[in-house]
Amino acid sequence: MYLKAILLFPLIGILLLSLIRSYRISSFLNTLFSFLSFASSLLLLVKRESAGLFFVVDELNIVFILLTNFVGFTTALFSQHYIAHEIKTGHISAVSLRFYHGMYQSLLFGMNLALCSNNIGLMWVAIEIATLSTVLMVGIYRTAEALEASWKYFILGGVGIALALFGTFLFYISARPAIGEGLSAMAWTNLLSHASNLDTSLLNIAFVFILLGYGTKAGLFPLHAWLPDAHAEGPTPISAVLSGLLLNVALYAILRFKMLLAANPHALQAGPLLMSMGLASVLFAALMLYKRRDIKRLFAYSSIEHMGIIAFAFGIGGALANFAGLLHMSMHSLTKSAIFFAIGYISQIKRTQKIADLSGLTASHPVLGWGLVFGVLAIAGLPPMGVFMSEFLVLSSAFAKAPLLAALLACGLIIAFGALLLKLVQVAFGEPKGTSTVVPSLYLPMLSHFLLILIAGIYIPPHVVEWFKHTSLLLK
Amino acid sequence: MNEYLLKGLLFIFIFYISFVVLAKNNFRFIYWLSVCYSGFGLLCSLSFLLSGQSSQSISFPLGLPTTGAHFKIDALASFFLLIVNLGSFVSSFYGIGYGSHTSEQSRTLPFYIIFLGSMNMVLLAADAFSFLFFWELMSLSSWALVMSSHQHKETAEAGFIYILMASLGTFALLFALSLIAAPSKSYCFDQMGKVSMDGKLASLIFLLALLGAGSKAGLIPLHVWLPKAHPAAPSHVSALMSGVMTKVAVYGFIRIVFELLPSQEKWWSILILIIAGISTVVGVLYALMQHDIKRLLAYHTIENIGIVFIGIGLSMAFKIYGMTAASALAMTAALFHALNHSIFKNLLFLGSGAIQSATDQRDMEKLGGLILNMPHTAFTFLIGSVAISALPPLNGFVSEWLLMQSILQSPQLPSWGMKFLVPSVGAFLALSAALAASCFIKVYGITFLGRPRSMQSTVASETDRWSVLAMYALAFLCIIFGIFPRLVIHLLGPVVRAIAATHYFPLSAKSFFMPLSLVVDQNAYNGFVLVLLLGIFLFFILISVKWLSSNQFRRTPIWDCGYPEKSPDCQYTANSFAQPIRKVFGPFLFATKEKVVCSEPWYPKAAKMIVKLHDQIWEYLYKPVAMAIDRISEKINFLQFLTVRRYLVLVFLTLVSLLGCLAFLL
Amino acid sequence: MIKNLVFQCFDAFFLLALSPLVIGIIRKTKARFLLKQGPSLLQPYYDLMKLFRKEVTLPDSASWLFKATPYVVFTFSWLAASLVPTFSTNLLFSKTADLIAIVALLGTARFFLSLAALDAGTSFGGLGSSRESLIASLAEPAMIMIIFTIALVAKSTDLSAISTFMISGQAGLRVSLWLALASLVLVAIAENGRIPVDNPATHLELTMIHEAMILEYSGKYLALLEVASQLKIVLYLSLVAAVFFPFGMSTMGSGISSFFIGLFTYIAKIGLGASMLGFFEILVAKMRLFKIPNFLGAAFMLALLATVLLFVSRSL
Amino acid sequence: MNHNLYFDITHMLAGSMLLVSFVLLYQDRMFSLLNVYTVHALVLVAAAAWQGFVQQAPHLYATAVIALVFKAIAIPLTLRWLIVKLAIHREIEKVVGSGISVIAGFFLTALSITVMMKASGGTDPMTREDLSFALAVVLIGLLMMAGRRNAISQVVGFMSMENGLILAAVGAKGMPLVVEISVAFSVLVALIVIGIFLFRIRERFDVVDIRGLEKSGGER
Repeated sequence: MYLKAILLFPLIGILLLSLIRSYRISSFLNTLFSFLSFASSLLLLVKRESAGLFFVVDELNIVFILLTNFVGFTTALFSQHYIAHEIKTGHISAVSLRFYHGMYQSLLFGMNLALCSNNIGLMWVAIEIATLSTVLMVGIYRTAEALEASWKYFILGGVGIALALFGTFLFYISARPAIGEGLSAMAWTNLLSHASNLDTSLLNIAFVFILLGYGTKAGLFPLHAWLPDAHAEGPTPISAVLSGLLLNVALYAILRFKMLLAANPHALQAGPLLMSMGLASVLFAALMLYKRRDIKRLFAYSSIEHMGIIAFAFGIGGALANFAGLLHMSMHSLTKSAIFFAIGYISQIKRTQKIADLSGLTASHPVLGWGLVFGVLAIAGLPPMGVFMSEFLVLSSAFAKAPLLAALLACGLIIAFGALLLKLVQVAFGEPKGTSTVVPSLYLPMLSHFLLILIAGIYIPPHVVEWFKHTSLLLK
Repeated sequence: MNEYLLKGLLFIFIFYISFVVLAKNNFRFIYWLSVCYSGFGLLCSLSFLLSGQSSQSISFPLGLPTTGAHFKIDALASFFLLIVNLGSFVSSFYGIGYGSHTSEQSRTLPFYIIFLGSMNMVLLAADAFSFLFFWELMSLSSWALVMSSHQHKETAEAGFIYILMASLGTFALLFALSLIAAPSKSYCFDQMGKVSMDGKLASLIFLLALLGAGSKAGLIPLHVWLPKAHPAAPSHVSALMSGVMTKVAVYGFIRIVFELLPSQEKWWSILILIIAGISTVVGVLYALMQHDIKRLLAYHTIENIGIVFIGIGLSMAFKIYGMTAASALAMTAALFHALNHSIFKNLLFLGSGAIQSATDQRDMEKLGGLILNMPHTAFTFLIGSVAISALPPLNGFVSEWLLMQSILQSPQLPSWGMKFLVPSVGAFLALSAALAASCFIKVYGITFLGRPRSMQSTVASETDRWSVLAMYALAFLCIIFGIFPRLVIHLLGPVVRAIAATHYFPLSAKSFFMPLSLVVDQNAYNGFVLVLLLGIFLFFILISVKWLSSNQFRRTPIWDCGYPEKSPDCQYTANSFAQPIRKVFGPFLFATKEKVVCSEPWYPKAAKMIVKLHDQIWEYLYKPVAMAIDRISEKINFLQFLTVRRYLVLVFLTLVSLLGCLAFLL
Repeated sequence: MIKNLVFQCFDAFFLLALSPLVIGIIRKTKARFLLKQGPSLLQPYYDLMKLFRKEVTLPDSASWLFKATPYVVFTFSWLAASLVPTFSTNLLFSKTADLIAIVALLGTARFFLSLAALDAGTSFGGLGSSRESLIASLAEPAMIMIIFTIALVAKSTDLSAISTFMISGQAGLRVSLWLALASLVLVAIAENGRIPVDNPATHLELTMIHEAMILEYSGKYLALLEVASQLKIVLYLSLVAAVFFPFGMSTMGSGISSFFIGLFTYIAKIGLGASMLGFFEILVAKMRLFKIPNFLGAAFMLALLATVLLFVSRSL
Repeated sequence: MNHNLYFDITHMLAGSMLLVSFVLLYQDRMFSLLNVYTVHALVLVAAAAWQGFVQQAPHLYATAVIALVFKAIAIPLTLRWLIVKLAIHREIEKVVGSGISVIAGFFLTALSITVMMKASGGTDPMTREDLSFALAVVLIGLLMMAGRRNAISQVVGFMSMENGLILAAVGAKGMPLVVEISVAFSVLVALIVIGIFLFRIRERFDVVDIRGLEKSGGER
């Protein structure tokens, strides 16, 4: 029933919020609903149903569900104040505000559905819902750039939709002879149990399509094009959710299918594919970082880089690397969304997103400035923050398994670090520049994320570890 | 009992780190706290070294899951703990006074605490994760300290290069450690490296360790960040970075190569010796060309680290060829020099800090005559200069003497390459010592002696008493360790036995003071008697001169061969002092370009001399990489500006190529 | 023990007394070969006496370092000189410092002298000390290689041990020893600032090195510095004697007679060495400053060659 | 009726669909493009209905109906209306000429057939043929999106891709209805969203042309 709850609350949210006009109530309700679904996801942790034909909750997706709802909640909290200021400055009209909140809930709904669905078709639908709602939110400012960004996102996303759907069909077709017709041939649990006698070569083709389809959502290298602009032009809460959650969900889908391939002895090894794509993404994003002039786009590229790292980690395979991948995933979504919280306020205070116009923030706005420094150092994988641990695990397992690729990855990381640092020094240090407005801001979400990653960097509770290990074994 | 000490060290560390929040602007409190902290660390390390117990280790369920955080104190760790805490003790003490001269305390204090703590923890860490964790934390906090004066452009650049090189080194170490850990499925140092590995893998690990530790220690050609970053920090921090943090790097190298690797290959020691020899000479030559005191000192760090690594390389060579005694001797020399360098480099940096806070000048060409205004700083700085120039009877000479003696052991080496390499390294060592001496003649002569070259140095006044006290303490140590080297040798005993399996200088209860002389084969050096004799001779001279000479004297204007010049600008400058050496070594090392611009005779103006030095290592090793990255990122940047259709083409091509792979490869 | 103490003290004071004479000898030889009368052998003593009597004039910009330096330089040079075995190998304090340490003691003396030269804040002082430090840094490696060669032959860097070994004749006539000797002579000339590296007799701006450093000194300070430089010459002469021509030195447990033999042979050696130095000095001309690196490079090469040849002959 | 006939008809339908997408590739006028697209959709409808008949699966009829309503009628009409309303000029600007794109289409067909032939040994030949044609249609649709400049023609390309997908879906025995609905749903949403977009874009730009959209080109 908690499962139902995490799907139900957002649904109600969609209906309710798209009706309410008043900003105060709606934004409060938005936060409330996200909190409720977060709470029920916590309860889900305690007591979960057995897998049905449509829904399943296991060690793997519970991690994601928790993470998604937590970040969804904190982002809603952040967006309260953020959106308040946007309305004051007239960036968002009242109509599109209703739209905004409704879409926010539908995004959460879509992601929750995608995460807990036990049916590849259903998962596909859910991810589409999530994508389309973000497409609409990206365009919400109605500036030429915003429209362009969301147009780009929509077209590429649509192609992704099509490819993923084709892949899904192929999976079903390959499963049908073994399992039989109907829904049962689309349920994860059945697919996994019969994985060994699925049609191998069909599986391979199917995985290619899935990889490209959902990889578009995850923003892996040749398919990344929509990601930077969507991050840069949409409202910052959406950038936070995109980087923090939607990319994860897409990767989660890929993981699920990878599990099937791994379970089938004759199918092609998904590992090398993922590794090479991940490596390409890391190197590409690292090099792209240098020429960025818009701070949100900068961090969008850094998200591409980290998706690459995670894909690489899962590509390596093995308990340790998968553990590392999961850890990195959660650390990245916490850190990156926190960074976007900071940037949101900064760009409102300074009325610009141009890196060149930002300077000396640690002097002028200590909390935001040092918060940004902390976040960037964390995302760059420096101790004592959590990303350091996950990168340590990724690299050390990679060094042991594929030294050359790992060395390349390390080079990519250093190059990216250099770029981020250059921009960080420019933004955070030096003499303060430009005028600044007073903005109603709530630091709680940012600080809570930072606290979490700090703790995670130093101490991970043993049962969390157990659970992660269990998952990583499940991933193979 | 040491177990409690270790626990105490860890818990006090945590307790101490937790003071970051209090570190607002109350710098005296923080620095006193640091004094207590490092004092305690000093006690721990001393008690461990003297009681000569076996190692103690504890572990917490922190850090890497399922491995946990392991901490261990053994002889090696505790000796370096001694170096670290000695340095931080004095620097914190100095900070109590120096803090009042610096602005924006809140940008230094929290990181200062973390910096000290993390250096200690690196030494105590006993598993790969916590080692790298604190290693990187150390780099990070020192980066933040460098960035504390963030308004300056060059600070930003220095910090940038520094942290990049640091993370490069960390990645290298991570690579090395995970390669060691891979066969023995454990990140804990006790289990690591017990399984034997083949030569190629071991060599790869060695190279990575050299890259990682060398980039932090500042071995050439990995030194580029050091002379930029060290001077940028506040002086007591520069002292720590230069005098102490580099030693932590040395520790890491010894720990990995001598302990975690089961066996050493022959060519490693050759590589180390070559790199170290080059570092010594090139480092000191760079220093000679510098006129910024702190940067010059930083370059000297490169030289001294080179000397330490010469010792390590020799020790490794002897160890490989089974000459354990000689190996022990070389290692003793290396570690002794590491300690010495930490002492006198701290002293000199603190002195430069005093100068900077008195004149806010770092450029020697603007100083001069400070010996009259700042007598205490001048005196202690003199001691430091003599010590770092490896001149008797101070401590610098003792370690270089030991090193020379271990070089003299090399003819017993069977390999011909070594037979010829080691003596030439000895020649390099001698050259660097002599050049260091001339460099410090320059520093001291231009900065403290002569006539003031600027207003600030005319009106400069002695710095606060805390700083003076700190400097005197270090100067005292320089003298004591020069006269009673046995004190250090005694402390080094267990360490050297741990690394080189034996100990060159026999340890016994009475060897603490007697015999005072160091005896290698039949060559002896006895600092104590030397000083005694010097005293007696000096006494005799003073008496007899007083007796047979006229004691009347008067002050006169300088004679200067008949044509004295009133203006202080006509004194010898640092630049002109270094000119002969620049002329000899410059062309092939710095590609120096000297140009004298004279004015036309009918319109007399001051003639100008322009000297251009090129840091060739930077230009040929680092610049190309930077350029390449820049160019590539420029080249691929168009991928941001494509039309949707072109992105679709990208997707389309990816899909088709993947399908093609499926069709034709599988 | 007592005897060694007596020897040591006698040695120290004997050298102190002898050193001006050596300069006298050198000057006399030069004058004679130039067919001049020349000053008397004792002239240096008179000069020193005079200097000690004269009143001291201090540059008004000079600090305490300026006053302390002559004593420091003198003490270090004297100690170094008296640690070199002259007529007897068994000196009490020979275990205090080996060859490396002795060279380093001279280094300390040089260090302080160069500082003092910069103290007055004149252009000449700086010139002198910068050139001096150039020469010193180039001479150091050569010196170390020489020490290395000797140590390889005699299996020690302790001078008494070396000369004992050399007396015993086990060394034989090695070519590398001769190379080392040649190199040592070159280094000694450079270190002592004799022609062709430096000309002690001139005060010409272009050529001054050592003289430029002590330009501001006068009276007793100047006297102390002069004696110090004379002691340095004696040191190198007796170093050559003790290592390469150790014959006649009184060794362990030999009687009073051998003491006198050793003494007279030593005086003879020093006198011969001094006059040869004088003779050499009239043959060559002062060389340009930037030829000096080649000069010392030659010294270094010789020493290196000596080591290499030693290895080769060892392996045979 | 014997099994061969089923097979032949299925094959024929799928093949003709592929043929129609080639024709789509060949068009260079808006309205004719829309007409051809309508034919494309109709062939799809026929294929779906035939499959429903063959598999005795009533839900496939539903699919056919949905396809008929939305793809064959609604979408072309809307697009015509859009073209008229927005006064989009009737030429289709191509990147690569028709000939080359048709040749490329042949290569894609060959590729998809090879892939599918070496795959799916287990499944019956019928679905295999169907799948290979469907894959070819999908790829050609993608090619069309990549090879055309006008928004409208790209949308058409997208639609033909969806048709290919549905062809694959109906070919697969016993594929639950949920999928078709979702496809229809997604297409519907896609259309709506595009409509919104075109309107918004209309507000700001004169032509519905991606170049017009992208003059700012991302980074600022």
